Amino acid sequence: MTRELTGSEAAALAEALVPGSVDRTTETACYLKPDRLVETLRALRDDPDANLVHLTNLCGVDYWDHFEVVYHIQSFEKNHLACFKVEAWGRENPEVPSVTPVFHGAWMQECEAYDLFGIRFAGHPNLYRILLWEGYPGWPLRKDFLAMPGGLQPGLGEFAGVARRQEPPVKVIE
Amino acid sequence: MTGIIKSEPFVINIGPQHPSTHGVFRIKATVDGEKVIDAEMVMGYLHRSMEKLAEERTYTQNIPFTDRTDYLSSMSNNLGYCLAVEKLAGIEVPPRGNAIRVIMAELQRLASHCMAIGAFANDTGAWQTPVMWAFREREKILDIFEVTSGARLTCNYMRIGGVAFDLRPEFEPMVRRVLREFPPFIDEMEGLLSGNEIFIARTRGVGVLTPEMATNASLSGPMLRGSGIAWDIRKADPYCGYEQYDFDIPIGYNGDSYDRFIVRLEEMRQSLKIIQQALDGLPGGPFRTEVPLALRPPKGEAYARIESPRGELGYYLVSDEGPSPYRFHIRPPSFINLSALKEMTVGGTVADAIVVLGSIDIVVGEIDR
Amino acid sequence: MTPGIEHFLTVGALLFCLGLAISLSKRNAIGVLMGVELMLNAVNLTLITFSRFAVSPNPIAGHTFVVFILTVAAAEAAVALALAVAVYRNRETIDVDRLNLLRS
Amino acid sequence: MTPFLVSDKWYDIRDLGNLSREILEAADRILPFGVVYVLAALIGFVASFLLFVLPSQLIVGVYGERRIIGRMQSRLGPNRVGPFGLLQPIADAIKLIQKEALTPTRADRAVMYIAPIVFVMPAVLLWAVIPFGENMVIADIPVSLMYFLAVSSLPVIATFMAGWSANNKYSLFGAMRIVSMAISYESPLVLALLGAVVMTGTISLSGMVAWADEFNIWMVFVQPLALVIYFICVSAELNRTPVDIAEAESEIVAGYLTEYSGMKWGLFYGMDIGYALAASGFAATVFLGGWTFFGLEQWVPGWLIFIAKTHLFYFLFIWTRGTLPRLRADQLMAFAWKFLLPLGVFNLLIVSTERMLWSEQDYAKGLIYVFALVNIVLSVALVYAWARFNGYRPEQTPTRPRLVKQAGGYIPVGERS
Amino acid sequence: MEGFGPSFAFWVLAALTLVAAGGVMVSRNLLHAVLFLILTFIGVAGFFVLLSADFIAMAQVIIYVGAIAVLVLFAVLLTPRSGRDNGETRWALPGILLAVCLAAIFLFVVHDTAWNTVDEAPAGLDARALGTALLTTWVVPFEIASVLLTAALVGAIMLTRSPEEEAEDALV
Repeated sequence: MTRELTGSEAAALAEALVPGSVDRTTETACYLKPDRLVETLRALRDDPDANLVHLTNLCGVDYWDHFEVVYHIQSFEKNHLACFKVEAWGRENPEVPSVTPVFHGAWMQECEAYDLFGIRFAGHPNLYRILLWEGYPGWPLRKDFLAMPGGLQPGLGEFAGVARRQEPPVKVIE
Repeated sequence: MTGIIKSEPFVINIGPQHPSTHGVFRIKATVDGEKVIDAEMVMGYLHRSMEKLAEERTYTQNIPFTDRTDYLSSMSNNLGYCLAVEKLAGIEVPPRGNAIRVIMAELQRLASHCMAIGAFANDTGAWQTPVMWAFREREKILDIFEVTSGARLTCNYMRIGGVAFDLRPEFEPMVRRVLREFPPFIDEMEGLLSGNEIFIARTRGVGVLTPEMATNASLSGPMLRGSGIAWDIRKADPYCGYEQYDFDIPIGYNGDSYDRFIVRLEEMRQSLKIIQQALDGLPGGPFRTEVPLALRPPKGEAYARIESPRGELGYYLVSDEGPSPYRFHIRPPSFINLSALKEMTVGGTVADAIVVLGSIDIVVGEIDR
Repeated sequence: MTPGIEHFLTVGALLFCLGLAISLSKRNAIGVLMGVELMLNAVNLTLITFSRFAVSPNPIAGHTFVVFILTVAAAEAAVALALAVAVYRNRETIDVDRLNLLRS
Repeated sequence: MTPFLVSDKWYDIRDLGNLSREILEAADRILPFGVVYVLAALIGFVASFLLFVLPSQLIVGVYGERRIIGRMQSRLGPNRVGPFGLLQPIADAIKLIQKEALTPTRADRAVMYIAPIVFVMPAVLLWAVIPFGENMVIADIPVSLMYFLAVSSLPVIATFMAGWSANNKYSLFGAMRIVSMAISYESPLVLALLGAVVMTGTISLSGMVAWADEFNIWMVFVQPLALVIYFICVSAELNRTPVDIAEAESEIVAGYLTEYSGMKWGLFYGMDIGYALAASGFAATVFLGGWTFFGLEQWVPGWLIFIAKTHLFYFLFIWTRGTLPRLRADQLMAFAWKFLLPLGVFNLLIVSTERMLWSEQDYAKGLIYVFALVNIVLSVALVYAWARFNGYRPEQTPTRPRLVKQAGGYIPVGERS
Repeated sequence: MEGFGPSFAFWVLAALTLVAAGGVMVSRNLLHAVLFLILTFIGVAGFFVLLSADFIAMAQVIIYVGAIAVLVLFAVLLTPRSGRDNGETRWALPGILLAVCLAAIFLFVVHDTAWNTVDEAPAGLDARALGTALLTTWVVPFEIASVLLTAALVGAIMLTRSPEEEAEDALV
């Protein structure tokens, strides 16, 4: 059974390797400081005790006032899974460092997070909109996507529960 | 042919309309003669923004979406999603439900690997014969799905807390038939392809992934096991009671396309073993825990993963105590398995690139979601 | 009009002169080679014509010559095309006007 | 050979050659000079069309190709149009004629238009020299083997024209591949046939059939290796599936056919079968004794035996097509130069030596059977030895993965889990 | 060479061969020129058949169409698009003039000579006689030709090696 590290366990691992890297912890996750992120993850990957070598999952979450990027990293030999998070504040130009130099497999997932959330990953070798086309208006997975300029696509209004259609013209019965 | 003269490299679009991209997927390959010197992936032709749509629906309503991501293994996708919701809401599944889930997931693995192996053989140029044989066997499994869930491809069978319906009386003989008829088929495929000199020449040493590379590129499933890493979520992080069943993890030697192929073939044998055990020890009792239709899980997050036929299929859910997930993220195995595509194809020929793509076993519905 | 030796020789001569004109006037090295091949063909035609029409104790000699010419033509084509490819690799052109390696 | 029942008269319909010869000879007495050539051409054309092109399209095109392959792939194959689906090719042809034959904007229109025509002509011309029966050969020229080789080198040009003119990158790939294939596979093919020529001492196909009849042995028993080389080379030149890299549909879409549609495509497709049949007929003549069958031809019309042998050989093409994957282009080149060419040279050396011994023994009839036995053994030994010499070790490839019980990290090869 | 058939064949072949050779001269596109060249080769092979040289005709098709033309096509493909035009040099006019003068001389010679000819094709022009001649009377040139072919093979391989391959060989 894979041991899912609690936030404090993960924080202890990270603190032991890179002091001062942990921002805060929750029950399930450990928040890292963005400026120490790459360094910390590299140390955790290379350390034989932590051995967090496999970046399983990387995704963004929109919390209205800030974005979180979630990293699920696991170890094959120790068979444990840790959840790290990084916060990016600001809706205009949220930016977190890219972990692609540490985990090659992150590049596509970071592209996806950039494509759908608009989170910029500093240091990514080739950040482009991987699923949508270049010049797509807005960032679809943001919570305010439908209110964005050009964000409302035909047909999406009904899904959001907001009828944006014109009222049908009243037919005059003679 | 190449290297004789200073030839001008030119870009060749493999896809989106190409017989071997298994859907609308495109590789922009820069080739020098027949040698690939750069490969860039273009995807998103099938993007439906499922993660956004799921945020507008209740937890139960989202199950059909998961069918449509990886349409070749809808049962596994249902299962992964339901596990994530159950983890988030703390719901226990009765033993019969778990056993049915295991049988279904393994049958789905058989069906999906049939497709993967057949299509892979087609990519190496075996003109339709292996894929037809594989389809013949896959039909039997799809028939079982049809009897059980009413649908063949997008089954929508798993429910939060169990499965949708109990098994029908026809189910067991049909599965027994599969158990009886699959081993000869796998042996047949082995005779047709595994020992075939041309097949070996085409796939041995093509698209080699070292274990370090495979780990660092976040690969999973047969891609990882082909490189010699013994990692299977069913063993490492058992769900649905997989710890009760006796099976082995097949792992490859060099991490080339051939190893991925034989790993898939062996996984089918192991799946049959699991189905046999699960069917023999199928417990009675309820098949589902009753959960409210408008489920409101407590505030929090959950990441649950299963071993889908293509690799680690994870669902990351965030709940804000609302009736629909606040964040619904799929970790699609075939999308992430593509992250090493460039490294595997560059340096080989165009024909090798096709073989590598076939050995990854992509499903475009899952890549684009 | 029944074709005799003159007719065949005329065709051979015209073919030869066309080949000559091509090999003298073309800018592309491959074009020049094609002219040379045409000339060789014309010579073959003439030899076979003589072998068929001429009064000779040993008419097969003409055929033998043609076999040798075929051999030489094949060897020549292989080497010439290899040269063209090699020259293109080194000089980025096979324009015979600009192949002035010895001059400059 | 004295026929048992068959007299040499024109009314004996078992040998259609007699009939046509009688007609032509009668016509030559009546008609002015030259008209009889036109008549002969007409008869030849009609006969070849009726006997081969039509049945080949109907029976082989559907039953040989699609039904057998369907059977191999555990499906039915065409069975709807006409009795047993026999009219399927006609339905296909009608469909193809109705379809628009597209030409890309920047294609080389003239060349693209001519290419299918150039492709079809040699397929018909090839049949001119193949003896269907005792007197049933349209043009019994003394160098018919050379003629066959010469004509069969023409479709390469046509496929190249098709691939190059379409101005499509995939087509260009196909053209490039077919040109390099033609260069590589022509020489082992000729070497393999040279063995047969040396043994029989003739380059006439009728002469080869006569040789097989005289010594009561087929060339395939004397030179099994040559037949194998011929089969591989001819598959490569005809783009049959194990080596169909020029139109490899999983790699380069359809190769040189990518931009073709409608009946222009149909001509290529149909004539693929025509070429395969012609190659099979050639192999049946050179290696399988043509229209003779150890005396059976005295009871059964020779052309039936010939057609049976042709289709037997053609079945080999279908079989390989239904079972084998495709090699890569560079592997195919390496195979031709490293494997087939040396084996062809060895085969030629062996055959030449035997021929010398044989001529010293004054062509004793029994000796050829000894040679056959020796050659069968030698061929197997030669292939085995040459493969070993080239570093081929089949037992070094494990075909089953390793099995481990416990999940964990990387397990190096050789380590027990 | 009596009768309608041979003379008809002659005129058709002559027209075909000369028109195709002219096509090689005038076509702008190098690929078209090669295709015309192939047509010329086939026409010449037809002449050989007409002159009862069957073996030579077949050898002509096999070697010229099957090998040399394919090689030329291959070389054309290996040169990039810019190298595929078939234009003339500035020496075109003198070259053509020279060819025309030569043609005039040839034609004069051909038609002003009293050729001592036979009407019937001489016996012994078949492949067997050719082979016997090659391996008895002409055996030394035959061997030299084989050496020449080997030398050409080796030379062509050496010429087209890429710099990397040369570097590899230098290490050995």
